[in-house]
Amino acid sequence: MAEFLFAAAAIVLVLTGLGLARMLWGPSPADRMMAAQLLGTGGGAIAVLVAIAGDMTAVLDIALTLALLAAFAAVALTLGEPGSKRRGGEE
Amino acid sequence: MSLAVDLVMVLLILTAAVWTILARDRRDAVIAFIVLGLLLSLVWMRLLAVDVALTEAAVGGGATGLVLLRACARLLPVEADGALPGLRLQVAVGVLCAVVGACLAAVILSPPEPAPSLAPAVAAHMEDVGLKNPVTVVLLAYRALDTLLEKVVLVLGLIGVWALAPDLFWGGRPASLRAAVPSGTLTFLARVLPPIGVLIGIYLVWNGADHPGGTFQGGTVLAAMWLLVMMADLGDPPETRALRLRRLVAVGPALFIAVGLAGFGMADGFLSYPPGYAKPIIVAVEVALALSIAVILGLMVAGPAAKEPDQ
Amino acid sequence: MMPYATTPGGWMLVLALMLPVVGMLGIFALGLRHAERIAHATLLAGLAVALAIAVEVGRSGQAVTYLIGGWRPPLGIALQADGLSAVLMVMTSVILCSVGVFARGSFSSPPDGAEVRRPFVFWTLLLGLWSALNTVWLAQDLFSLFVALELLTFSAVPLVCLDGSRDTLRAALRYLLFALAGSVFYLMGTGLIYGAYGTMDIASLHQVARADWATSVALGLMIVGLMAKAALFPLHLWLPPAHAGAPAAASAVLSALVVKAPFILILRLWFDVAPQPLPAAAGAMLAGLGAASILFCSIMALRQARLKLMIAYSTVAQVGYLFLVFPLVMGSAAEMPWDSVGWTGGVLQLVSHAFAKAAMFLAAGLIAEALGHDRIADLGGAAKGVPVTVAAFALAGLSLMGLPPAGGFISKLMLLTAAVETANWWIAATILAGGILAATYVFRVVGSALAQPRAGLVMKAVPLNRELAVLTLALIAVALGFLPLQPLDYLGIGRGGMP
Amino acid sequence: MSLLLDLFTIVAVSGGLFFFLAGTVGLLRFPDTLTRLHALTKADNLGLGLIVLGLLPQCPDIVSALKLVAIWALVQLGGATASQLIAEFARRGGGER
Repeated sequence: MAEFLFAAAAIVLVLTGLGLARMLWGPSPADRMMAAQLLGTGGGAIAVLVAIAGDMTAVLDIALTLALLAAFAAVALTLGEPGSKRRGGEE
Repeated sequence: MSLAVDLVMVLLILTAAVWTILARDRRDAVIAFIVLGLLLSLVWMRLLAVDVALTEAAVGGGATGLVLLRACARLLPVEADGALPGLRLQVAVGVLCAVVGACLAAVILSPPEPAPSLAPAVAAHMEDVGLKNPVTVVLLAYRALDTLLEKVVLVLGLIGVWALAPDLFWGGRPASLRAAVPSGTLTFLARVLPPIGVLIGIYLVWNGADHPGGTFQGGTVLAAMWLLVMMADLGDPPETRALRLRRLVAVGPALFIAVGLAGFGMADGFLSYPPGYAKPIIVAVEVALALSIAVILGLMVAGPAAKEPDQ
Repeated sequence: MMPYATTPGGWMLVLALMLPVVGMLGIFALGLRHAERIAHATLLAGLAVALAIAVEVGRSGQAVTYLIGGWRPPLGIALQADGLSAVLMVMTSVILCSVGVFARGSFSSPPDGAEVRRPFVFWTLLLGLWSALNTVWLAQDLFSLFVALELLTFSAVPLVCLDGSRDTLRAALRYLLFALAGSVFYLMGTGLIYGAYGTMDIASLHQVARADWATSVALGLMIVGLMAKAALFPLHLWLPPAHAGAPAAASAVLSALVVKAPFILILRLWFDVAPQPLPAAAGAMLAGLGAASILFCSIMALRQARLKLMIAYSTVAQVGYLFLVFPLVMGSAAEMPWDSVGWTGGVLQLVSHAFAKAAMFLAAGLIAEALGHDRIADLGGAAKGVPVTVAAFALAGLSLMGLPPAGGFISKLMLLTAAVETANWWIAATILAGGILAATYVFRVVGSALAQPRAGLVMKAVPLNRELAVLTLALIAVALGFLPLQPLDYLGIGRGGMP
Repeated sequence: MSLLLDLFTIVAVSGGLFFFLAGTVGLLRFPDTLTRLHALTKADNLGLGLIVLGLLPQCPDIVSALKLVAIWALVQLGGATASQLIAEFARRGGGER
């Protein structure tokens, strides 16, 4: 079973890694951010698979952290959009 | 199989790293950098360095992206400045990086056999400290001085950030982090996530004594939750003159130093822990440090005061 | 070599590190009403500790050592004050105390006790800087020294842009980039060293260091990084605007002390870590860059119109002298590096330049306060308005030129002697040329200050105690010139254990 | 029994992999930002969800199982919010340079 799960983790890595092509192509930052989002979810999936397959429960905490902060980059992106040039620059 | 996985990882990392440099738009570069952080976290996991992977996941996922994207937003108006480095400088930096990279590669690809390591020595004395996570033992016992001084670096960094405030605004609130366009979704997230995140942050700190995790990871998660609340406009950044805030910043390093000095009377000297009490003392120091780290990181992202203090 | 053990009085080393940190946190957490008082109390206590450590080193004739937490290196971290560190610690605390007296005039809190930006930032970072410097002088572990460099960077950079003007912000940013690049190089080297030897403890490394590719790359990276931090030609570009833009009290500390820390680290890597003997070409290369610093930046100093920029260029030139030490010590006939004339000459150059340069920057600050500007051409009348300050400037200038009776004279004479002894004629020629150039730029200022004031010039009065603080520093720089012209045994204390 | 559970794991994890595949293909092939976003949420919701579901029987202890569920729930929450925010962002044209 462990081999199967490790293999599944490898496949998730390859699949979400392919998504990086969208990061290169764009065309908009929203598209690029989606590639990051997919890789974040994939990273969580890889971590849970490895944790169970390798019986390393500590790795679950990595997945937990990734999952908790999953939306963080997207939130940060939407804060810094061009429509809000004055944001943060009040002085 | 495992070689193939490694190659895929290397390929992905190189892609993200090269794109970080090549991307024309600053914001695209930052997104690639966030991806790079995620990938690095996976690499540390692959290398079984779970503590480092956790740190990378927390810092890369929580703080770095936000800081950099915020910086991008502030830099946009001066984009026309034309302050990009010239071609000659770019080539010079490229050549320098290539030389350094080649030297590093040459050294790393021919490691000494067997690789020298302090790991056995670390393990041999762990019982004296009474914790089960070797990383925490190194950070809070063997090399406690470094850990302590690094926290002082953080405080100095915060002072450095604050120093950028105009005189008139000293002691006032940093610029608000809130979104330009109010978003119900964001508000929802900022109401639901922080309680869970705080729980996870505390868990990581507590868990750090015996399992991977610890102050920095936990503190970063806590900071991220606080920042989320500020971004959703559920709470403004606090006034930088508030003494309660200042004390939260100082409590971690101060307790660490106090415990260290108490070692002169109660144990074998500075930063040595009385036998049998090492674990509770270290956990107490870690809790205080995590609190300080969370507040410092949050304040650093919030930036210098940008409004006059309230009367 | 004897294994480390905590020696009597070792606990004082911990105090030397922690006192400034406690003071800094105190100011941070308590608000400004107490800032100067806390800072001054800390400065005095720190001076006492530094003197006590220096006395203990001299009394016992061996290094004062402390093992943090009782953990023996390489697992733990050792602090150690040998003769050299003790000298550096006393130098640091004396200069900081004088700067503390001086800075009361420019960074005192308003009478109503409200917290103000400039004093808060200045006093906290001054103390932060002090803990950084003491860590550099005392730590025996390459990674602890990295942390010390970070402490140094993050306290020094904000001091540069304390005025908040656009130009100083730019200078601070450039300084930050150079300093961080230097840190990255240093850290990469440290990582390689740990990978190769499994330890970062300097004394352990001294015994096992091999002359192989990995060690050369590691040390090369670290030294290049430190060169950027020490502003050695051609990596000096950040220094003049940064040191000239900072407020006088901060410039004094930056120029006198902060640039010395990376140099001392290079010195330690060179003689305490690197496998001996090192190739002569490597030492000659550092000295060559040092000579370029001396000649190029002395000429640049001559061409400056502003007093503070001139002094800042002079710092790069004077730091260049320090790098002449490497071939002089390596080629000397002395049994141990620290028994050679070159070693003592180098250390004396470091110490006398620290006092002289601190005095000069503070003097420039007072002159600028009195006249309202620091254009060298229009200094006329300064000698009438602030005579003590101008005298202090001239005395400090003696030391930079290397004229008797000043510390700079004895140190440069020793370097010259060593250069002749080791037949490094080009170094001897550089030292002489540097002296002449320094004399030219110092006399240009003094001459201008002695000139008649322009009609209608109104000068602001300057408190005498600030002038006396400057004069004290200049007098110490001169007094160092009365040391005997031979290797100082004190500088070898505690280093004997290192074969 | 354990054979059945293993079979369940294999089926569910394979299902998860399929949705990751679908998500990636959609992200790469769909014509515009909003449809690509739609594909992404499939990977978020179903890809990770099925993998977590499949792993539950393999958990060594109850704490790990709870953590798995928590991870899934957090990704649901985070993924849904993130795609909402990205969608608002794209619709306002903030995405275009």
